[in-house]
Amino acid sequence: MESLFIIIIAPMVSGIITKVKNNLRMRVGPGVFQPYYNLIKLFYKEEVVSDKTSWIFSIAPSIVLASVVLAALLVPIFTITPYAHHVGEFLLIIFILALGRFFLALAGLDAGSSFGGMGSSREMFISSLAEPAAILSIFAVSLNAGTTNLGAISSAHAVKFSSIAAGLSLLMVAIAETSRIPIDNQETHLELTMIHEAMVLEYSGRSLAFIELASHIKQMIFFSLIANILFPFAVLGGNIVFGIAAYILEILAISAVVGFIEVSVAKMRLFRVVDFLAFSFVISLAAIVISIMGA
Amino acid sequence: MYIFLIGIIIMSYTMVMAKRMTSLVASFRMQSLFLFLATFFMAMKEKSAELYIVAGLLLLLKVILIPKFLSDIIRKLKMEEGIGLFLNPLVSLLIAVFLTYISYVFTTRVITFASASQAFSFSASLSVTMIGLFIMIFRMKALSQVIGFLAMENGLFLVASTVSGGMPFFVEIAIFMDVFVSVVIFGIFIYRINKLFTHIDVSKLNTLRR
Amino acid sequence: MGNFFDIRMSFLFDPLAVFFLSVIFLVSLPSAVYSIGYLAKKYSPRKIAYAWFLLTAFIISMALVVSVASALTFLIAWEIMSLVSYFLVVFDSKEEKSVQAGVIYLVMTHVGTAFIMAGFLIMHKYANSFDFISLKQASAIMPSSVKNIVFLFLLTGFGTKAGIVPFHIWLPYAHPQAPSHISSIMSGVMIKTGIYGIIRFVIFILGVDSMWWGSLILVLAGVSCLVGVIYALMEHDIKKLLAYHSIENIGIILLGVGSSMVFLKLNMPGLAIFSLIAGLYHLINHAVFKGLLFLCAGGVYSATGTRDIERLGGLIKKMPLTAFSFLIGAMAISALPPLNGFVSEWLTLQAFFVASLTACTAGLKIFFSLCAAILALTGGLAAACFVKAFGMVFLAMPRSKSPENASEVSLSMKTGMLFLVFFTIALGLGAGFVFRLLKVVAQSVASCDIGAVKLSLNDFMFLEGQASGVNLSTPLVALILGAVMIGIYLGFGRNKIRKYNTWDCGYYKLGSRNEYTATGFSKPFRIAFNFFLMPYTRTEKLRKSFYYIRSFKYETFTTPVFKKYMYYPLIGMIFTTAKFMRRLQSGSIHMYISYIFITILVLIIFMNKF
Amino acid sequence: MNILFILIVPFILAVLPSVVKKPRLLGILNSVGYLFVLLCSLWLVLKPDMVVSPSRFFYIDALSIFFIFTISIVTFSAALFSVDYIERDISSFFISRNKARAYYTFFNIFSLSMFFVPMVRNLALGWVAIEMTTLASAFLVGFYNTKSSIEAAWKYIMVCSVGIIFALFGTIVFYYASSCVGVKNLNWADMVSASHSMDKNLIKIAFLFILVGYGTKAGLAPMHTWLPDAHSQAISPISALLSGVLLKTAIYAILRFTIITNECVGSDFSSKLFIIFALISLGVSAGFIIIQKQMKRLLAYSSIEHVGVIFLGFGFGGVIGLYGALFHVLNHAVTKSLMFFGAANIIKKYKKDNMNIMRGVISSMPFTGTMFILGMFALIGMPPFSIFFSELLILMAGLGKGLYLASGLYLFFIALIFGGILFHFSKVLFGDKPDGMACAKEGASVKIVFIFLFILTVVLGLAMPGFLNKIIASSVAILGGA
Repeated sequence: MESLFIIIIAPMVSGIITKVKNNLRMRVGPGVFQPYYNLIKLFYKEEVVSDKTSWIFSIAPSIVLASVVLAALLVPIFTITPYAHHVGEFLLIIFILALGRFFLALAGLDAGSSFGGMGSSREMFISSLAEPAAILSIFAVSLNAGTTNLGAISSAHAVKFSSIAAGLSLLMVAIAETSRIPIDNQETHLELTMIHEAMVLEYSGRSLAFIELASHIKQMIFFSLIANILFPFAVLGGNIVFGIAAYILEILAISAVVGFIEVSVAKMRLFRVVDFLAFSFVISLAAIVISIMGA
Repeated sequence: MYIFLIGIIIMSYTMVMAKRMTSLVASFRMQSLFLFLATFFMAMKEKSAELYIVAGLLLLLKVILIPKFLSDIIRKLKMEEGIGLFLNPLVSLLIAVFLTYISYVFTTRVITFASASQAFSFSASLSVTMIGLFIMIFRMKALSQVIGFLAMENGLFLVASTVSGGMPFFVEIAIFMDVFVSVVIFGIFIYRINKLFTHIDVSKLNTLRR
Repeated sequence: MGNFFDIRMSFLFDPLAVFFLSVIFLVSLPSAVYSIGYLAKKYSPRKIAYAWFLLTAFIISMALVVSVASALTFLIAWEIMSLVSYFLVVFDSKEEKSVQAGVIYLVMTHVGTAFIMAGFLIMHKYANSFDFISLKQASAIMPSSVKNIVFLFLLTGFGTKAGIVPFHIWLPYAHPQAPSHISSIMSGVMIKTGIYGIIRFVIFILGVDSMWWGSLILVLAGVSCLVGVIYALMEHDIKKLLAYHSIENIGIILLGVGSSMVFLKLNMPGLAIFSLIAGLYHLINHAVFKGLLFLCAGGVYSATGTRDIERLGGLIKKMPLTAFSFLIGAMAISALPPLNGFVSEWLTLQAFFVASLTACTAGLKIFFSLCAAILALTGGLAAACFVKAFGMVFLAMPRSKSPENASEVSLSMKTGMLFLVFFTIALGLGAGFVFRLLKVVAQSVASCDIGAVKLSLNDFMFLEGQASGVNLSTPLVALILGAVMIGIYLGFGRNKIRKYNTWDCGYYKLGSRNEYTATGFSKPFRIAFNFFLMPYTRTEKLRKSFYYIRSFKYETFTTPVFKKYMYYPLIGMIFTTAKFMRRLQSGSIHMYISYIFITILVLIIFMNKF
Repeated sequence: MNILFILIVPFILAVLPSVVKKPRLLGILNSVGYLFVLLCSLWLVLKPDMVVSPSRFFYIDALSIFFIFTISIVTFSAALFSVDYIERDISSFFISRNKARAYYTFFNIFSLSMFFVPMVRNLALGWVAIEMTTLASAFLVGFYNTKSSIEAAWKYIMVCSVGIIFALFGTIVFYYASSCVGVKNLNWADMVSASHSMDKNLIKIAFLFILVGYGTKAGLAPMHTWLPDAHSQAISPISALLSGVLLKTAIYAILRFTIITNECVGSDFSSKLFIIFALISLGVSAGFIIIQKQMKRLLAYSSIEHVGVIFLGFGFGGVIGLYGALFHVLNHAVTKSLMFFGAANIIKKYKKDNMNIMRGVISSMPFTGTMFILGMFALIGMPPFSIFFSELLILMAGLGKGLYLASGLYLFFIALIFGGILFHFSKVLFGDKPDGMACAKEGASVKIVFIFLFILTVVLGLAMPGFLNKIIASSVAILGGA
């Protein structure tokens, strides 16, 4: 139910981010529902597939989509225990996303174009560097909560300073993972600067729609993780209406922040990314230290 | 008694000093002669028939046969000229004297002998042995090495006969035979070396390395 | 008198031994089947018979190593195992490379064995017997200083066999040179005997004596993980790449084992058992999927005749089944759910987390979270590496002539691969069951019963204070994934598709030269880790005249740190000493005699010193 | 009685060449004779208690029986190996038929004198016997009469004679010491019984001389210098004899004196000296093995190493150490002969002794190559071969005594030598054989020798026969480890 909710509103969040960016740039920009239109348009478009490709290329989108859906099932939204808490917990989320990424990268190599290879190489590079930060940042919070169970974490009431730090590093990870400025630029049309876009360059039509949707959902997952980690208000008192409201507010706030970051900083060179992610890793480590100190 | 011992030591000094093969052999003969005399003296003192025979063998082998054999070799191989020194005679003499001193000090310090004469003859023999070894080390020619070897053996005989009053008889005989055979074999090898290398300068035999 | 050691065969079939035996046979069986087809393609009948003899000897010796009950027989079996594996490494004895690899391998492992020997004999001093049980009893009376020394010796010895950094250098030489089915056994099983040694002799017999043992092992393991995977990323010889990954995975296994040692010292049996289980689980997993990967690599090698992934490509169309098996193996080794590699890495991470939730000191907490971070990084890099490997070998277009006329491998080879594919999946999906089995093993090793602690794959908790456990059920994961995918297909299917060229920016002839290369793929990593790899480039101009350069050659290398700063200086030192000593035998007889002279003088002068 | 057989047979064989003219027949007779000798010594080993020292001339106990057994094994295999070897030498015109007969004569004199050493009751006569071995083998070292062989022979005979002179000096001092307490004959047993009351300093000096003297013969560094030359230049079956047993006879002599010395001044003195010399030998041999180019020289240096190991065992002492050392004597004799025979075949095949250019032995001569590689692994101490166990025992003794530094150095040098030998020989064994070289076929006798020795190494390693165990054990008891 909640996961379905995520899946449905996921594109809108991207729309909101775009809206925020445009407004900050004193533009009108497309409406928040634009991503939906794009998805529908792509969904009915004819698909062009390279003749060099193999079955890896064709099954990749569905695997990606499936993985993010499963991940979405694992995230607590505004009730304590996520639906699939019998299946696994937050480590599984990380690994599941890795699964999708693995196949997407393979698909990027499959067509045999240099852009695809470049894209998948860089994608794997960034994500592999991002993984420790992601894990540690969530772990810092679970140290506060005294458990690694996400539901239990997000039901922890007190907001500690360490969890804010953790949330910050997780936000940086999210920026890296969802290919936003300053790591990557979703709106670029120059292949050489692309990372994620370059990897999926060969996709078109319905497969592309799946992949787009998947990335929306992925972003949503990260945001809601941040939300529930930073300010576990969503489950305060267990009042469902209040919870939903709080959750939505948080999501809006986060997307606003992300949009603001996107317009305010320039894209980095690829090898500065190392420093960026190292920084987020250090922050998450600091978060752990702080939480051990008990703040 | 002492006179013989001193004579032996002096002779080994002359061996060290010797510049020519012939003089080396001659001084070796002289040393063996003194050795024979010493043994003979002991024999008379101890009145043991065995020592007499030993002395006789000494006379036969070391004074007569072996030197003759050596000088035959010298004549056959035409090498009366120098014996090839690594050190000049004076330095070697100094070293030899030093060796004598060392062996004397060592003997008197470490070991307690029944009589002073024993101690003296022990040190004398030790020094003779050492000097013989010294000759083997610091003389180039094969023949001089053989003579050094024989000098060492003289030292041994000195110990055997004077200090410990003679080894068991058949042992002595066996050792004599052994020495003789070994000298003969040395001779054979010297001939072979001379044939193959056209010299007997063993310091040039250094192809086998590592 | 006389029989100081009885070479009677006495066996000890406790759960640990049985576990390792099962691992051995689990990997050896398919490799043997595989070898039928593999050998027939390359070698003469006599050589094949020889290979079978060696293979059986190898398997038997390994089985002996893990099942004997006396340190002496263990030592003998251990050396025989090394010997046989040496003969297998130099199996292609015509090649200079494999001979050299054999020498490096055997010398390294012999040095290791020397350490093991010393350790055993020091233990034997206290036990007066080589029997495991009496050694175990004797370890009670050993002073802890001696224990420390023995531990260091054993760690060095077994670590050399297991290939932990910095004793790993033989591994990338030896494993690729052996025939592929042997590489799979060596890398899958043989290096695990090192782990067996550590578990058997350090944990089981010696007993964890002080804190720093486990911590040392953890540090080494972390280093091995990173070093192994980074070198693997730089490597373009497929079998060497896999060999480096063995180093990495040994590191992961030891992360589990080392942390369990720490917990044993901290007297937390539940956690100790749990992380030991994690280690053992990864051990068997690595055996299976690394064996599988080596078999596939061998298939590719025998089909194309090259191991350089820069010259391969597009094989997924030529040999689909090999590609599929390799894909499964790659997914497993890069810890992707729901396969087995994922389960064990997940367990290890959980162990670290729970450890630092419950560990006593702040230092340990941070230490363990660092270990977790290292493990996470390793997993990510491994995934990248295998994207590279699979993509370059199997996807897109052939990069040279050799893969173009490749064909699918023979039936027996297929059988061998599929067997391991099955177990790769089964060990992933049947995690709960395997976990329960390994619990028995771990309990018998650590000789502590944790009936009190609730410990199963689903919902385990270690301390009462903990709010609620965490779960993992791989079957459900697989189920949901499959369901969603099928749902997507049924729901939407695919609308009409047009086959066309790859997007080429309007460039008219897009060929294999335009493909992204392995070097290019790994360049970001090379630059990111340049502090460790120290890459350097060499450019070479082939010029006709001073003004006209015909061709321009540009090569990039990485510095082998351990060889350059650790092994070469050592070897150089030995050789210089030897060359110096050579002067002793100068060939001058006078000098020889003077040696005797000097010796006797010295002895006489210092007589009373002796 | 059969002791006399052991002595008589070589004597007969020594005079035989003057009667029999056919070298091959001579060789066969030779091997048959030594088979008989081997059986006699086996009988000795089986029934050590039935041995009565027949005259005032002989003295036989377990220790001597053990050494006789070792000698007889190696002499037998060397004799059997010589048959084919000499044949081939003649057919390839290295030597004339008369030279071959001379070879058999000297061979027998040599082995006769070696058999004498462990039998004689009188220590000085033992010295004579050892000197005789030197003189007899000198001809066999310089057998081919080339420049290098003559040079080697000269160095051999000179260095050894100097050493042996010191040994005689030591013997005389021993005699003096014993005569001071009234034992006027040089019989070992009497000296042992009288040794308590001897003058300690004298005994110490005497032992130093003995150690240096016989140590020269045994190849202890730094007196080892003659060894590589002699072993590498000698005719190959003789190289096996030299490193297999000649060194061992010198060791035997040292042991006899060591017993007296230990009785007198306690065992610390000798064991310290042994350990020091052993470690020096190990280090030196390791260094030279690493940079070695010639196969036979390498084997010679490895003999130095193994002598070092043996002395290390005696130095470590204790039951385990002594047992290990004696066991190692036998193992090294067997294995090293195997290796020398293998090297002989290889060098004959390749007509050169430079390991940098020899390649592909396994493919060019499969049987010898296989035997050689197995022998190599036996030599560098790999189980299941016997040397592994003796080295393990010695290490055990060292660690048991708590001599950690010595044991550590021992392990280190062993590992170095392991690496060196493996590196050199694997280069020679593997790789492509020189093109145009046919696969070699070894004669039946050669094969018998190889298989005999190889089986010995394995059997000694895995299932040591009880009677041998018993004889070694009682020798250990004689050496005072009890």
